[in-house]
Amino acid sequence: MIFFVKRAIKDMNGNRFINAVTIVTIALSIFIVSAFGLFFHNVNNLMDTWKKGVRILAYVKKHTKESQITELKDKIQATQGVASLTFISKEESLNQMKDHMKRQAAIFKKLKENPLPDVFEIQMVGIQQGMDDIEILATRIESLPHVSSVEYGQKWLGRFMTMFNLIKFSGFALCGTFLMASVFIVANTIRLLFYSKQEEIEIMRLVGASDNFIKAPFYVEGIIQGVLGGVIGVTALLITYLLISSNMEQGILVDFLSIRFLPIKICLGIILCGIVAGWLGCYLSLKQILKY
Amino acid sequence: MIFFVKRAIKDMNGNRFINAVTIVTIALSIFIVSAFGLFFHNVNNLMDTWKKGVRILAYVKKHTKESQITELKDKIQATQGVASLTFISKEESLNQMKDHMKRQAAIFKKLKENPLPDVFEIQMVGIQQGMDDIEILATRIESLPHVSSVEYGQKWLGRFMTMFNLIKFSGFALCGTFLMASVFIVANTIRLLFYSKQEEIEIMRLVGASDNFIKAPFYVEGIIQGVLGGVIGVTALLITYLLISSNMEQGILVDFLSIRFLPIKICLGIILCGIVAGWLGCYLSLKQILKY
Amino acid sequence: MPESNDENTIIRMFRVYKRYGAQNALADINLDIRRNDFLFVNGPSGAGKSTLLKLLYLGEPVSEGQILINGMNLSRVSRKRIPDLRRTFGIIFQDYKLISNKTVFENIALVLEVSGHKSKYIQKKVKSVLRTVGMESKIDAYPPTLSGGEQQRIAVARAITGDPKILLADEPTGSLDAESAMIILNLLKEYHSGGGTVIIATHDKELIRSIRGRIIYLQDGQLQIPKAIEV
Amino acid sequence: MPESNDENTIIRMFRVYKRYGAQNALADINLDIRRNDFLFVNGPSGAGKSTLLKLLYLGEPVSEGQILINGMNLSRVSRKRIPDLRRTFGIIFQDYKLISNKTVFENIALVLEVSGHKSKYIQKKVKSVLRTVGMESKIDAYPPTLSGGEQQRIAVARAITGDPKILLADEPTGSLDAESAMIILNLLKEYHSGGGTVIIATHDKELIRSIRGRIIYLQDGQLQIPKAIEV
Ligand SMILES: Nc1ncnc2c1ncn2[C@@H]1O[C@H](COP(=O)(O)OP(=O)(O)OP(=O)(O)O)[C@@H](O)[C@H]1O
Ligand SMILES: Nc1ncnc2c1ncn2[C@@H]1O[C@H](COP(=O)(O)OP(=O)(O)OP(=O)(O)O)[C@@H](O)[C@H]1O
Ligand SMILES: [Mg+2]
Ligand SMILES: [Mg+2]
Repeated sequence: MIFFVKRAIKDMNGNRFINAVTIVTIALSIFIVSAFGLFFHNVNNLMDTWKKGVRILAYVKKHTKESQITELKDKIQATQGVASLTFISKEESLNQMKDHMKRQAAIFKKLKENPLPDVFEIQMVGIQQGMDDIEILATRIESLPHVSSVEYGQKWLGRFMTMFNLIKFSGFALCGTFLMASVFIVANTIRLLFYSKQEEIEIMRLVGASDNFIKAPFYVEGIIQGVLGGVIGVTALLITYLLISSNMEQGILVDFLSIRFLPIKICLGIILCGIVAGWLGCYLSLKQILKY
Repeated sequence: MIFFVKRAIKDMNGNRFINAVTIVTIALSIFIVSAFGLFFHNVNNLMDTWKKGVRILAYVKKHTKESQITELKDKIQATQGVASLTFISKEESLNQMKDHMKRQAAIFKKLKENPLPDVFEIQMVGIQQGMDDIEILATRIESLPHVSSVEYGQKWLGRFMTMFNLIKFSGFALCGTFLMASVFIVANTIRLLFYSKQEEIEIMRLVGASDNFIKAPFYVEGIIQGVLGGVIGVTALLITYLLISSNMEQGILVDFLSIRFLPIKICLGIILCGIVAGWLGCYLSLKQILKY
Repeated sequence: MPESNDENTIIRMFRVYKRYGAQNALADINLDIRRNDFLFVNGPSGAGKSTLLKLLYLGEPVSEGQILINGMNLSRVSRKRIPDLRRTFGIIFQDYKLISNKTVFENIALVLEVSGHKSKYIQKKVKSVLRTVGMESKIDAYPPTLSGGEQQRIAVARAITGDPKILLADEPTGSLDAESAMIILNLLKEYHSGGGTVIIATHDKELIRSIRGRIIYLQDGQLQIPKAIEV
Repeated sequence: MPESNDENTIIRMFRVYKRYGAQNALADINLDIRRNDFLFVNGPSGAGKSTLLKLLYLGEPVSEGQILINGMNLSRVSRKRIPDLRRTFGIIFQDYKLISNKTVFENIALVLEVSGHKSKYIQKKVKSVLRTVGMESKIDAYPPTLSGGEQQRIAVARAITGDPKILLADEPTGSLDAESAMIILNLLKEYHSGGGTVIIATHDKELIRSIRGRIIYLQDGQLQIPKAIEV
């Protein structure tokens, strides 16, 4: 084993330029895929934060007794998909409204009686739901006794969901394509590299080297390339991330969103991808070259 | 010239596998970069549509005379950054409000006098402004005579702008990196390809071939690869686009947004990039190989 | 195929054909080679000498016919056993087949590494074999920096390093001056008297004259009757 | 450097050294070659024969000293003029240097394309030259599928195709049997009597004996005094 690692390192040193190209290619591919991953990771986080703001408002029928309201509260609480809920009495609502519509304050002065209903503000469980899930939950709540009507979202929320889905969909599609393309490119870079070694492999076979003897250092080489490429790629991404995020701190984003780096698990996964790409490149090349 | 093209095609035919790899690499790189371009092109369009919805409301002081309103209208119209404006009288506003707040209709029944102000709804020029530009325009309008106050955007608009900027920024950064990475990868694929031709080039030089004689078919080859790669890449993108957009038609997006393909000019530009990459790959490789 | 009636037959070719397209590179070759034979394969350029050697070490598959080596039928050797088979041969290739980006030492050491020898033994053995061909000063050189004759001597060194049972030598002295050629010839003689089997493909009548051995003559891929050869 | 006092001197080497690291591959070579000379460069393996030829066609730069070819000083030839210089030579390389992925026809045609000949002329010329070396049947073969001797004959064919002023031949018959070698030798003689200058590097005394020519002898990179050669 050590013998093969030594041979691999020696060989890499001898083909420095080609190896550098392969490693940089792997690093670049990984940088791009993971930059994209990082981007979506953050957009996702952002979306989640927003989605948390999505609430369902359940209006309580007029003249509902307090005991009935408590009962209703329990029922809503028990509904599947409800995380928590807040009761806002009609008095609170009116005060809020007054605050909100100061300019039209004249309206309120002329009121004798509070025309507003009591309302439950409902937070939903999970944050992955699309518009459909919200609708289902709303219908369910509307059908409860003493609920006069239900209101949820604004017009922009619909758009926002749609856009979120668009981004998510395109994101997955692009990420998938990137990943495949990267593996292809890396595999083929290694394969081209093999063209320069075909003669060497042929000679080794003629002097009686077994397939494993020939293959081992190539795999070691491919894996070393993968590791180096992966580490360089992720490091480059980290540096880029630090540069961007320190710029952003001073920028517009500071107040409500901070971009986050990929979790360590995913970083390791990415490096693993690099290794797999390196290995795959070897595997395909060797398979072709050693076929006879 | 025809002689060189013939030689190039013959040569490509002889190295079919390596040429296929190079072409596919170019095609993939181009596909990815332009997929990303397409994605941002559409997000951009989407954003623009939304931004068009951003309006500034300027409330007119009570008891302003009609002639003064006309004057104000002209002044607002003349303000830099204003595209168009609509006057909404207080009566219209009240009706709108009644429609909108049917549930609280009780409030309105009790009104004797319209408490709402007249209002100008202002559309802004251009669609590229950030939050800052909107604020500046708003302040400017607020300082006009007879304007009681100005209202614009909602809380989500701010978020929306920030997010737009985040996406745009990351998008440009990623696209730039992709482009560079693609050129690098393509150039190096071609360069690796040259390793298999070094012997051939050396022999040609020894039998008295001039540098140009040696270079010409390689350039022709590189450019053919670039063209083929570019066309394949863009075609693949078009097919993907058609698949996705036909799926979307049946999906959630049909109502308010339709994704669009890249304009023909950009497609040609992308293919040109492929050619440049192919050419650059040749240039760098030949420079290195023919240095002595 | 007739039964091997001789325990000492190490190579047996029976009705062997090798075709490249329409051309018969070898046609109807029947040949027995015995342990410790010293065989010359003679013939003009393009006669099929190298092709005959290639078939023995499975450099190419036969088109028709059977080859037995040590009683093992080549057409039935599994892919896994080919390396073992090749290690019974030491081969001097006509075009040397040295690995360009490995040093002379590494090129020769390869043969020993392949059969799992220890690093210390390899060091010693490679040095001693380079000394016998007079190339010890070039131990760290790369093959493309060597002269034609130097490369050939490295190729000879590599072939004999692994103490093979059979030595296949394709024009082993073609690029050498008389003096260097004599050194190589003595090396081959020594190997032969150590019990090895030697097969030399050559067009060089002088080389054939210098050692007593069995001679076969190829012409257009066909084995000629012995009387056709005048040495 | 002394003035060229002879209009007929086509190559002049003056105090030429070629070093690889510490090794002198060539040391203090002084040599005049005249138009229509037939020169043998003899010497043992590694003596520097191939290196001497390499310096002439600028395959390597000299380490020290001057080389004039046709009155042109090689150390002052601009990069752009090197192809022109090389076209004055026809070169038979010791390792043939045929392009593996081009057919025999393409390999030879290259020499003519390089100097801008018409496609029709090329077709005719390549065929005729292949006929003279007895290789017309292999016109569409790729070099790796040829036997050693066949490759050498293609190399010879390529070298003479362009009607060069000077023919540099590095072991032009090393892989050939006596009969094929004779064909090549006659070809070289013919070229010489057509007014060409021939320089042959070889270790083969027999080859030298078969043609009348001037002989120089190299040993360890140094030119030996003529009396040292017994042909
Ligand atoms: N891979 C191949 N494909 C097609 N033809 C081949 C191939 N290998 C050899 N040949 C042909 O088979 C014939 C015999 O070749 P071989 O190399 O055995 O000759 P040889 O006797 O060794 O000649 P030399 O003395 O010149 O080396 C030649 O005509 C050659 O062109
Ligand atoms: N590129 C190089 N780098 C280092 N040493 C070299 C290089 N080329 C040649 N040499 C050395 O220079 C010496 C002369 O080599 P050259 O090829 O000229 O010999 P030669 O006379 O042609 O021998 P042969 O008859 O074997 O072909 C040899 O010892 C060789 O190892
Ligand atoms: Mg042969
Ligand atoms: Mg030589």
